[in-house]
Amino acid sequence: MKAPALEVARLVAARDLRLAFRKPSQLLQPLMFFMIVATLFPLTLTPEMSRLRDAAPGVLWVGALLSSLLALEFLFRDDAQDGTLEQFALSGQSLTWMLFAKTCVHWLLTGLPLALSAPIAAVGLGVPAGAMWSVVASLALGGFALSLIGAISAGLTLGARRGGVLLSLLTLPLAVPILIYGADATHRAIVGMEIAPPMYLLGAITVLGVTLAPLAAAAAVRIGLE
Amino acid sequence: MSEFFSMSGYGIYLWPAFALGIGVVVLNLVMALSSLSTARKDARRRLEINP
Amino acid sequence: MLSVAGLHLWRGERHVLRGVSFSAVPGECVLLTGKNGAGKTTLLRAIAGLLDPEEGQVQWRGASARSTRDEFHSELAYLGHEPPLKGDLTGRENLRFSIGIRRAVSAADIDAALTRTGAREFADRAVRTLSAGQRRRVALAGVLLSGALLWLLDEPTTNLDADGQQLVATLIEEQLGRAGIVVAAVHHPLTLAGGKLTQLELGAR
Amino acid sequence: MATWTWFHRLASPPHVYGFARRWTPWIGGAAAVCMVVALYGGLVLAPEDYQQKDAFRMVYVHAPAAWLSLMIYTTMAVAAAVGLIWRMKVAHAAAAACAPVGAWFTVAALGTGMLWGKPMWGAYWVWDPRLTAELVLLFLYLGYMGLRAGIEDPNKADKASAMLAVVGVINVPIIKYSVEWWNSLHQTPTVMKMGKPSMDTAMLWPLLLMFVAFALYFAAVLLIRLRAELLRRERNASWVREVVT
Repeated sequence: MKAPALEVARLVAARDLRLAFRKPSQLLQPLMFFMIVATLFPLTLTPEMSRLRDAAPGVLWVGALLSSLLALEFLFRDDAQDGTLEQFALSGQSLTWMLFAKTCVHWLLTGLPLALSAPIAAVGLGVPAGAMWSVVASLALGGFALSLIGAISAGLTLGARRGGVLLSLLTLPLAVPILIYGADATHRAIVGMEIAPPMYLLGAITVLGVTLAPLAAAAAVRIGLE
Repeated sequence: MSEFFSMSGYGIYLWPAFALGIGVVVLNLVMALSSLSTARKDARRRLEINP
Repeated sequence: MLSVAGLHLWRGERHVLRGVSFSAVPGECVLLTGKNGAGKTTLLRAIAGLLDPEEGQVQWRGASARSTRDEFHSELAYLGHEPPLKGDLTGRENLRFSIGIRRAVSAADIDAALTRTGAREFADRAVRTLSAGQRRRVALAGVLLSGALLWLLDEPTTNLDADGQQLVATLIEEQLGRAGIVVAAVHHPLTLAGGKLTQLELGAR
Repeated sequence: MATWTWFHRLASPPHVYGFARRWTPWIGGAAAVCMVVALYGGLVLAPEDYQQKDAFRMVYVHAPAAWLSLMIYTTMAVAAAVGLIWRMKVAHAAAAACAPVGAWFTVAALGTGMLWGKPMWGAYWVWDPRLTAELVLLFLYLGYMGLRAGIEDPNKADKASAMLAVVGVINVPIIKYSVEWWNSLHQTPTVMKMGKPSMDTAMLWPLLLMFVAFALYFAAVLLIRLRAELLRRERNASWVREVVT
């Protein structure tokens, strides 16, 4: 009688995708934020390409992190406010599984587009054309890990009044390893070195995130809904 | 005695470091005791409100 | 079937639930009454498992509701103050999702339930364009569709016009007829034709 | 049977309160004695380090503070996990008691690390992997206390911050490893390994004694703060009356 897990995941994904495309502006905002942040650096640091190239990994990754934090705040908050998140918790289905589906869709709507549009900003930072695909790959993988860890803090800050800043304060320390490996992968891509080592480590963190983060996010949401 | 305080020239770093360390030790003791006394005061007030 | 034993719960400083105990058998409706802040909503949320009581236990089919949570939830329909609907989706889309994650449901079932609660004509408009009463009717269709044995309703008649309130009464009667159980928080007592009706006054000092 | 009653008694606030009140003075006293003796041993008795001369004596305050900052975070996470799994209010109270002390000792570790770094490396702040990891640990503490302050309902605050502490403690080793890895990438030539200078016994026993002193000190402060947290969480229970009036 109970709906099978894959069906549940499909429904959750279909719902969130439909909701997102009914209000596309919310999708574009994180991307615009990322572009603006990336253009601030040539204005403030230096227009001189070679120095910008050194700063490029940091700019791309900190920009990506901050814009994904912006999007994360509304991962659960909207559903919590209109009572639908409660129905998730009361559906008799695994809340962990549903929140994992929700987090993946969130990445599809924010992390992935960001990674795919990063080359636009990267060109402005002197990143050679050959390195573009590696930059996109590192940002996409890192973005997924960020969404997973961010989902935990999004759940934890459900109970707090103003989640925004608190969400970043909780997520940033946990995101340090992702930033370190991600930025190094981007740096190696730029200087044409082999990007495998940091990407493997980033992959390891993502796998750890996939297994543990949804469990923690579900527990955090149940606490937040009290 | 002053030779002891100079700490072969590193005194200007060493003594502030120890001052900071002992300072944090003392500060946390004081904060803990004050948190206990406010908690006792609140508990006493709560007891009066609804015995 | 449903038994609540010695439930104690604090909300911040206030001792809201002071050892609440009651039980309900199939075909029984328990009406929770009491002034605002007496703990009606808190009790419903504690029964549903959204709130963990500090003392006492909720039992469903003889087992603790907490330990058999998923089975318990698959037999439970909880309708809180706010109808749980996404504003940007239509009533039909909302139901297809909220019931779909519980069990397979066909468009015809959804249509029938919407008709039953008089929500069919506005079922294809975005929920945010509906009035509070209309939203309540869509949510009631959801409760009907869930096929749950236990209904936990928090002031189900709010924002409903006269025949809306009558609709709620008949839906509850039908649920009791199906050997279901209903626990409803109400402001003014509901008159029910059939079924066993008990009342639980909360917050009496 | 004995172990179960011990665990059961650990869970009852009045019993823990009584234990804390009785033992705090003794543990505090022992900590003070150890600290004084260790200070004397470290500052006066221990010979100079051939390389760093007397500057190495800063190890006697920096190392215990850094060690304590991490030990407190782990203790907090264990208490949080016990609180979540067995739903024990005492455990949540202990976790709440740990946080501010841990944060302050992280600050102390950073401060003393910088003061030691100036003579050794020529600058107050150098992105040494240990100092960097300590800084991230401080942000973990601040995040924990920020979350606890952001949620009004004490019960929900306990559970949410406990969850964060558990997630945090899983990340601490990962953060440490990634910072070490990052440091090995950008091996800045100026960074001289601020490793513990090879210590003969005269240098070593004061350090070990200082570790013991700091641990005892933390136990005493924890018990004091625990009593405060228990009173805050206790719902006008009978035992509070005779303890407070």
